[in-house]
Amino acid sequence: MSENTNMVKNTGITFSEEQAQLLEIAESFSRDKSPIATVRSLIESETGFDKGVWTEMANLGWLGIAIPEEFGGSGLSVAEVVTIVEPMGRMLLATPLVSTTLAAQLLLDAGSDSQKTDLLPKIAGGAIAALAINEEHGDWDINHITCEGVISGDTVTLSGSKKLVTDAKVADIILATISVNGAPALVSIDPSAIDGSAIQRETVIDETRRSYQIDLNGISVPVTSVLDTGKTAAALKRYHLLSCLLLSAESCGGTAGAMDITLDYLNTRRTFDRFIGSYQSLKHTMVDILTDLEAARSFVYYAAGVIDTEEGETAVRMAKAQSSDNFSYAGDRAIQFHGGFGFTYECDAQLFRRRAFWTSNQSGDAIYHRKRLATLLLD
Amino acid sequence: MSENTNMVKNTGITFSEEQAQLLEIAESFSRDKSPIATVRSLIESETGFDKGVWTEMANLGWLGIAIPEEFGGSGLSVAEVVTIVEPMGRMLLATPLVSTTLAAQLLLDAGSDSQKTDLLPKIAGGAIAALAINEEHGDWDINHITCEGVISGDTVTLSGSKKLVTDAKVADIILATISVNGAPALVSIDPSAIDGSAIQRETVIDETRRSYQIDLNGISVPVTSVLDTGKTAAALKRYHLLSCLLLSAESCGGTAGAMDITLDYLNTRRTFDRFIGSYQSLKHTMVDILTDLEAARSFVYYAAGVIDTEEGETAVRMAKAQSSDNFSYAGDRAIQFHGGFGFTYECDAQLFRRRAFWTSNQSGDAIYHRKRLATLLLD
Amino acid sequence: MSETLPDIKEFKKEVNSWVTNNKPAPPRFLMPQSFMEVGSDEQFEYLREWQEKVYNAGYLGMSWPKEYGGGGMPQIYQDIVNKELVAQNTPFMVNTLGLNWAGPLILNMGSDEQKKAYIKKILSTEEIWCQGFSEPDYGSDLGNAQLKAERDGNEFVLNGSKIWTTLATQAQRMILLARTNPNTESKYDGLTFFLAPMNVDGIDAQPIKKLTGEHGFCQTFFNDARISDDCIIGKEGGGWLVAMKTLMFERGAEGGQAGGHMSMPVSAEEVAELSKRVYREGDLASQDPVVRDELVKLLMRGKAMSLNNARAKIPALVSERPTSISMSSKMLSTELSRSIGELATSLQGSNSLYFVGDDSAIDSGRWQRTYFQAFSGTIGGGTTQIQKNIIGERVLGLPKT
Amino acid sequence: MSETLPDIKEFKKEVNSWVTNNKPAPPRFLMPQSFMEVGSDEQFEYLREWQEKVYNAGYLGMSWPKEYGGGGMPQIYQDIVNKELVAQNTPFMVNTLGLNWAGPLILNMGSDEQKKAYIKKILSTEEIWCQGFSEPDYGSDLGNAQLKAERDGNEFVLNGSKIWTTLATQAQRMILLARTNPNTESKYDGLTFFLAPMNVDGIDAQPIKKLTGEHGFCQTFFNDARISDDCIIGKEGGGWLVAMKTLMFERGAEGGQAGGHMSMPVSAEEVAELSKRVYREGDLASQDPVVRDELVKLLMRGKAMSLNNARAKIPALVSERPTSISMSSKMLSTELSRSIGELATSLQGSNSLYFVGDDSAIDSGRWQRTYFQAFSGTIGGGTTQIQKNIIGERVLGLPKT
Repeated sequence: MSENTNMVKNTGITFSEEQAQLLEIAESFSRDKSPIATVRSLIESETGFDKGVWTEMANLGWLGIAIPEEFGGSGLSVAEVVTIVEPMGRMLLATPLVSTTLAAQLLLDAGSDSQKTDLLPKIAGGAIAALAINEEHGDWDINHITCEGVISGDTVTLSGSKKLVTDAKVADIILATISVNGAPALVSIDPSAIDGSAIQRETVIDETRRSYQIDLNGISVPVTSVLDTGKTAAALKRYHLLSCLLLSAESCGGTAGAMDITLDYLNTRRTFDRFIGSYQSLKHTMVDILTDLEAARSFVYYAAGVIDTEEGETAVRMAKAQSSDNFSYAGDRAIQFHGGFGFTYECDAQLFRRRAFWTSNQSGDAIYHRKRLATLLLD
Repeated sequence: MSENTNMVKNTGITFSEEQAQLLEIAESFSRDKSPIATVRSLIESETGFDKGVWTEMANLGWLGIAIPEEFGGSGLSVAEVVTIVEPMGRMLLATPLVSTTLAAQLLLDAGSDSQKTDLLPKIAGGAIAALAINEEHGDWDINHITCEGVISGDTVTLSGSKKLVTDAKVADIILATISVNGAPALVSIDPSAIDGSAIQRETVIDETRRSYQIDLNGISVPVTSVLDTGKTAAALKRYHLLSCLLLSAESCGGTAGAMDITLDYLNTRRTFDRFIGSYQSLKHTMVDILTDLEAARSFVYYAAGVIDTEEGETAVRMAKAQSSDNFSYAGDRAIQFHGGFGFTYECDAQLFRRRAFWTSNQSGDAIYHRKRLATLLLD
Repeated sequence: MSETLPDIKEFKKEVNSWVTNNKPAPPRFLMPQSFMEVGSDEQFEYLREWQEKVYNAGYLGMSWPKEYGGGGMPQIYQDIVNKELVAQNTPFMVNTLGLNWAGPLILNMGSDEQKKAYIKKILSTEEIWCQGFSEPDYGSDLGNAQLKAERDGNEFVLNGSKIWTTLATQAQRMILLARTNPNTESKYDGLTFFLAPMNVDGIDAQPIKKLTGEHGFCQTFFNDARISDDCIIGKEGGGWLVAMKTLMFERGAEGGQAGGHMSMPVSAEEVAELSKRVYREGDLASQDPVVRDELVKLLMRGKAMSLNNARAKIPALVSERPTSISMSSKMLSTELSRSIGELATSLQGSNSLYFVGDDSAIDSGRWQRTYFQAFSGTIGGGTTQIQKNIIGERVLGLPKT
Repeated sequence: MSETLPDIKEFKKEVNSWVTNNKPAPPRFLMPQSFMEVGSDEQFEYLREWQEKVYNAGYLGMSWPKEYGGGGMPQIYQDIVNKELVAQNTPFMVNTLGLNWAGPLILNMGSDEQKKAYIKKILSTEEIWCQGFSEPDYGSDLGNAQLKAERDGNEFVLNGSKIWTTLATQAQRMILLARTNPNTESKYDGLTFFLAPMNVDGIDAQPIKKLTGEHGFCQTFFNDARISDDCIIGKEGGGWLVAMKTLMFERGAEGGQAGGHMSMPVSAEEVAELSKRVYREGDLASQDPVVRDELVKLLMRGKAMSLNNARAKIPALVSERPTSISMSSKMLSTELSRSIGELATSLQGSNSLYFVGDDSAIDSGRWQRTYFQAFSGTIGGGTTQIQKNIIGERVLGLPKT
């Protein structure tokens, strides 16, 4: 069919030389550093990730990719981070890279000059940042905040409790959303201000992750720790989209990983003297997952390029809706298609399915994003 | 599993001896009277049905099944009519039986004594009744009525236009919904009061049906033609459920018919030296359709028994939602699985798919009914 | 209980009062939903004690013959008890396999010695039973069972392994399908069915960690394990028939089970109830229109299964494909459980990220576990994909894949 | 047009103005969406006249060689015209097969005589082309073509039949794949590709009524029909290679098409637009939350296809499975059309019961027809089920079914 029959507008995907290079490097890095045996052994570890690998990533400059050069980064964008996150997801490589990247963007978007000058170079250099955003209500709306901050003089006294704060225990920087006089605010908390017992490990569905509850009650921070309130609303909105984008990239990688192990099994396991991959009920399902993955990757790389334009919100929400459902389904079928072995802890299918719950149910699931897409596209 | 593990309540299906007998008779009647060649030739006919068959049905007492004995019927219920409509649907036997049955129930529920005494025996004896309910707005809500009736003295002057009135051209009785002083009303129109040119044949998706537009403007009927306004609201509500029930029964029959021709093809057609029914992509889909049909039939026969109880609305809406989607899917797959032949007019698959549009998109589709079920079950 | 049968009305009252006064306090752990999920000694002991108590009160095996330890009463009394146990949400009977499959089988086909030896201990929990049917490399097609049982005098020497042997680490007995003759023309003719002891040298039950991270099913290895030929039920070489009979009991197609209830299944109604107390987007999940649509679909699937069961009892309404409903019910119910777990989890917003063991997990993480646990049903006993082959071929008459 | 190339900007203006002034008035009939749907002489003539007009204005075949009737200009000029024709929503070029597949094939592999004989007439509509590939009993696997072509001197005698020969009753020429040698070791080596005349004794094109009730595709019968061996393109016995080349043009994998546009595809965006002007339950269909969810899913499927095409051009983003997007696009786009037709129809409440030809039908019944017509895509050229086999095997490397 000739090109001109394509009547849909704005379909360009931009992909830079830097992205192509990073994608290649990150693929080989993830394969090297995160074979499944390593993933399994890290599940048993306290922190859940390998500090050595983290340092290597810092040395490769990956933590400063989307940080301007003046703050010690390489001045590229989150689009380049996407190309790292996808291959990491495929190998289930768990690190605080996503939360750290997102924290840097929040600081860039809403931090004061001194906050940026102070914290961004640290992040680019390998400091771990954690995001304290989720609360007991479970609402994905980032502006639904019950934790409070009361300003008195030079001090902000915090109250309330944050949930599902990944890597809080090893974080060098914690950014939290709080409500100050009824308005959303961001505050940077020095982990040393938090008593050890106020950070409690949680049991979460994705065992490759480390997640914590933080009791903010009784914690006070200097008022200079609050980010620019005039810029906070916009920063949080952009944060939501960036979070969705990176989760989508991770989901695409995870889908590919779930496919990898399943295809391998379908090509080697026999029943009734046939390779089970020859059965259409399995083969066609894998094709459905493949075509959905192709769609998800197209949305992700499109969204990466347009996220800061007016098409950004639509693109990102499509990426998140598509990749969430697809990863969940790929993980689900991975278990089922492994048969009896799939029901065991030893089979890796469950690792991917757990990860799919993790990525799909953060920052809104597919139904949530389609609802918002309906507003964008139909009203 | 022992019986007592079944924790769901109210799951009894009642099925009378009369129903069992009627089901058996109607199955053999439908097979005899409506082989596919007959269906095809009736498509080319003016009225779309065989008057001789209609007379036989009247002689069998089928038009009076749900009419009390005092009005010339056999005093059974619509539950017994269900057992006739399902087999008719399977053989695509088109007659005005459903509209005539529903008209009788409207008269029973809201007719005056004289209306009942006048019209019900006629119906039991073979008079054809048509229902003028649909309008241009396409709304399934039966109380959304723009046609008006203005009462002046002993006369009601009608205005507006009715759409999709099946078998209007041959009807002996026409019941129409109109709005009188803003309230829904039912009026019985003697077809002789309508000018021939006011009834225009429509082109509809189900070619086995005859459907007409009726221009009511300028038609006057005696005020005694209006049914009891005090009983109309309840009668219309019950009509909606009865209509859904009979459409659901017809859909179940149609689904079985679509399966019949498809299974036959899958068992005889070969590609690459294999019967195509041996391929899982076709076989498993047929199993999905089968299990959905089993569910639909269970809903239908359950609903038939409880329609006039407090469980009635939930039961009927479940039957309609399930059977609509299932018949549509069975018809859709029937076309696809017949391959190139399925794309031809000669293949009977299209007949079933067209019928599925017809039954599914009357009185509310699956989404419509699930929305109401949500209110019944979740609020 | 007296020799004259109690008055039904009085009996109902008596049972109601006994259950009310004797049902155990809720446990500290997240309750397993069936014996297949029992994953710790603590759970097992809690459940075992309850079954023992019910039996000692005379409320289990009521219709089984008195001479073997049953109550010798009409089935209706047991039915009344069963209903009350369910109504008061009491724990299931942990010796499920003994009560529902092995027991009825022994009563139906066993010798008098076997009945005397086993029936009472099944009821009292003195002997827990497990099942040795599936094998790791031969899928769920029982006809392919390869575990070797070689005759040596009046003993058999067992070699091979069985999987899905739930509760094998707790069990004293196993119903075991083994191949006593590898050279028969039909593979079905070489099988023999044993009532095998577990406490024998060379039988080793290994707990397997499930995808949930919990224990709860086993692989059992046989290395030159010797059992007496007294253990045969049915005939040597006639094991296939006995296995088919067992499946009839398993599927409830044949009656004679001891009573009690064997699972606390999740239902779509419970998800609907959950939706009215969890929040999504700051409002009750039950208020989201798309979620509502999904909930209704789920409720309809559950309702359809109940109605199918009711309709299956009316011959005129199942005459064309009489086995359709029964052959598809395992597939439909297990897939429904998976959907229930998945939807119920997704209702919870970011709280769906928690898992069993976290205080913040909604309903103690029950729904997340329901989802993962459901795969035991969609995989075990013939995967959903295999079920569809079977239904397509046997019910719809389509050619073999 | 002058010998020196026109200025691009000027040319754009000129084209815009020509199309504006010359595009045909909307027809009285419901417009077919591609040449495959042309079902009546009236439709055909309307479209043929339009193609002739565009060619006579110099706007078709612009990059084809001048000596054979083309414009001899760089492709960019044709691209500009194409864009404008689409932008102004003009009818498609009815000689689709000639312009897009037969023409490029002849230019690529044909003899000079063949180019002189056929190319200009393809552009001018003097000769309409159809395709004789699929056969009734051999599915869509071209390698199985069985239509016999037996050599008799310098003629071939044709016997057999072809289906899906769209426009065969209007056509003067057919690209025809036939078996000239039934005894080759590989079935692919016995095929020869002909540029066959239709106006020959023994060739009989029969219109077939489609499931929509309209005409629009044909079965063509060959009974001892004689054609000259001049008609061969490529080598005798080398037809498979030529057929594969043709498919490259058909799928747009290779360029050289004459221009114009060949279909007016339905898009998900149009369904979204429809939802804002049809009523469901007394309100705009676009206001129903569940319908909205379905609409968004549909819009995403359409958007994903466009984005896939864009991504396919970036090697680093398709390096792992380079053929995945191209091999699945036919399947995805045709299934999308079916879903578009189905959802768009269901939006309309009871008005969805109307069909093409009724004044009350919304958009003249376009959506109902879209649904039924879509099966030509999900069935023809390899059903969706066969496509999934092929993708599973060739892209995912799974074993053959």
